[in-house]
Amino acid sequence: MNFSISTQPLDSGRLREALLRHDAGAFVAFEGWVRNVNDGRSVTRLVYEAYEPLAVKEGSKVLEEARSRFGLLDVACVHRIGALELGDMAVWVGVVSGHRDAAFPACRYVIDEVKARVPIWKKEHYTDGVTGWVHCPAEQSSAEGAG
Amino acid sequence: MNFSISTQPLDSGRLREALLRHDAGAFVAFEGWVRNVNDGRSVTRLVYEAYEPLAVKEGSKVLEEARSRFGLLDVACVHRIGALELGDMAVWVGVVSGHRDAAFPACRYVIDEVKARVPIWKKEHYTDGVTGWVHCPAEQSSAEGAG
Amino acid sequence: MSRVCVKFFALFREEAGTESTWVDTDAANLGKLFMEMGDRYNLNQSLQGVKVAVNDEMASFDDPVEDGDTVLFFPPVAGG
Amino acid sequence: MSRVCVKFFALFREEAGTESTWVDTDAANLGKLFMEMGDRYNLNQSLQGVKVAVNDEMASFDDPVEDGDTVLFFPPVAGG
Repeated sequence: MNFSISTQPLDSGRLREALLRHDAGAFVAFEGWVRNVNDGRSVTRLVYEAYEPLAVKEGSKVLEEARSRFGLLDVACVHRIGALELGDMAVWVGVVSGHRDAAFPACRYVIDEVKARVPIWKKEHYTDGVTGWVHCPAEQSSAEGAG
Repeated sequence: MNFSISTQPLDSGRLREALLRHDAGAFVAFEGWVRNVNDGRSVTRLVYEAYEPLAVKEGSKVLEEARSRFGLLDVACVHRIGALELGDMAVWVGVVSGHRDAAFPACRYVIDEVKARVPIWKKEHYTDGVTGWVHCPAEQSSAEGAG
Repeated sequence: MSRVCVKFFALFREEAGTESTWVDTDAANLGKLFMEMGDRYNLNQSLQGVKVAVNDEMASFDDPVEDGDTVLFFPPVAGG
Repeated sequence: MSRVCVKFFALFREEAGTESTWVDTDAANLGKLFMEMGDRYNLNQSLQGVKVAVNDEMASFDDPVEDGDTVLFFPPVAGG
């Protein structure tokens, strides 16, 4: 069970491999990708920043909640920070359980809570040269930027 | 959009790569792994067989239903057949959409329908040397064998 | 009297001891044909979720048996 | 009068034009301190979901301001 912040590109193959085990029947993964459009505006890149000490603390709390609430065998999440290009993976969530009934809602829980609670911020760069910080509650649809 | 049957080990990295695109914000994947236990019996391996002409037809129908019902950008599924060892991936589902609200239920829909409708059968080999065909409706919990 | 090719899959193949067989039948529909085959080959007919296909299209047990058909009997599926 | 270190993140850092500052304040609680800083640095105080942390623990705007604290003001988060 591990929540981390990465300045490097995320490798879903390696992340998945760390969760393999013989008592698991179901694996569900979520990836948030940088889209070329958000709220109708053309996006060229995103810059994420995190306050890492509290991001890791709060993210780890989310994973532990998911594990105990859904009876998971394992769960992990990595969020990338820094400048991301179109198509880059911003966040990866992996969930392992005996059956899929637990894995799907648990994976959804993790990404929802991470987006809502973990101190990570996203600045979008648009094709017209303008930039803007994405703020979930005020601009609901923006909150869905990468996934 | 592609449903296929494979006699070779599944490579989730390559399968995922085929779905990458710049207009997508969310990717959800499901993997069914061979567990070491099912219904309280120790499993040593599984043998899957499919009737491929109809499996591909029915599987493709499931993917098209998911695509149109959830407004997906893309979706794919591969089911492995033959003899599988513990930990092997039996099935992979990948779903790509603008936002995660569509991707999670769509991925769940695909695996549920594939398990219920596509002509694929599973024979379990137990540690005591006995074998048994898994039959979903009669033995509900067995149906969850690999995820 | 129709002459059809019947194919068995998975559990049914093991129970029947054969993959396929030619059958001369008076069965009015595919359901009746399944019962006929079930009795002859000792198939477990009580399973929920048995399906039938004809000439590589899913079919209904109410469908008639046509001369020259290839009829597939599927035990309950269990992919995943 | 308390002396605290205030740190700004993301949008707040850009609005304030600084990452952190030492502040002498009579604010009774962290909410009052945020308003004080908001006025001084022209922060967007109307945003929903602003959070506060003290000494690397999440805190409440009702919590008192203690001398020597490091107070972090977080604009609404947007990971993912």
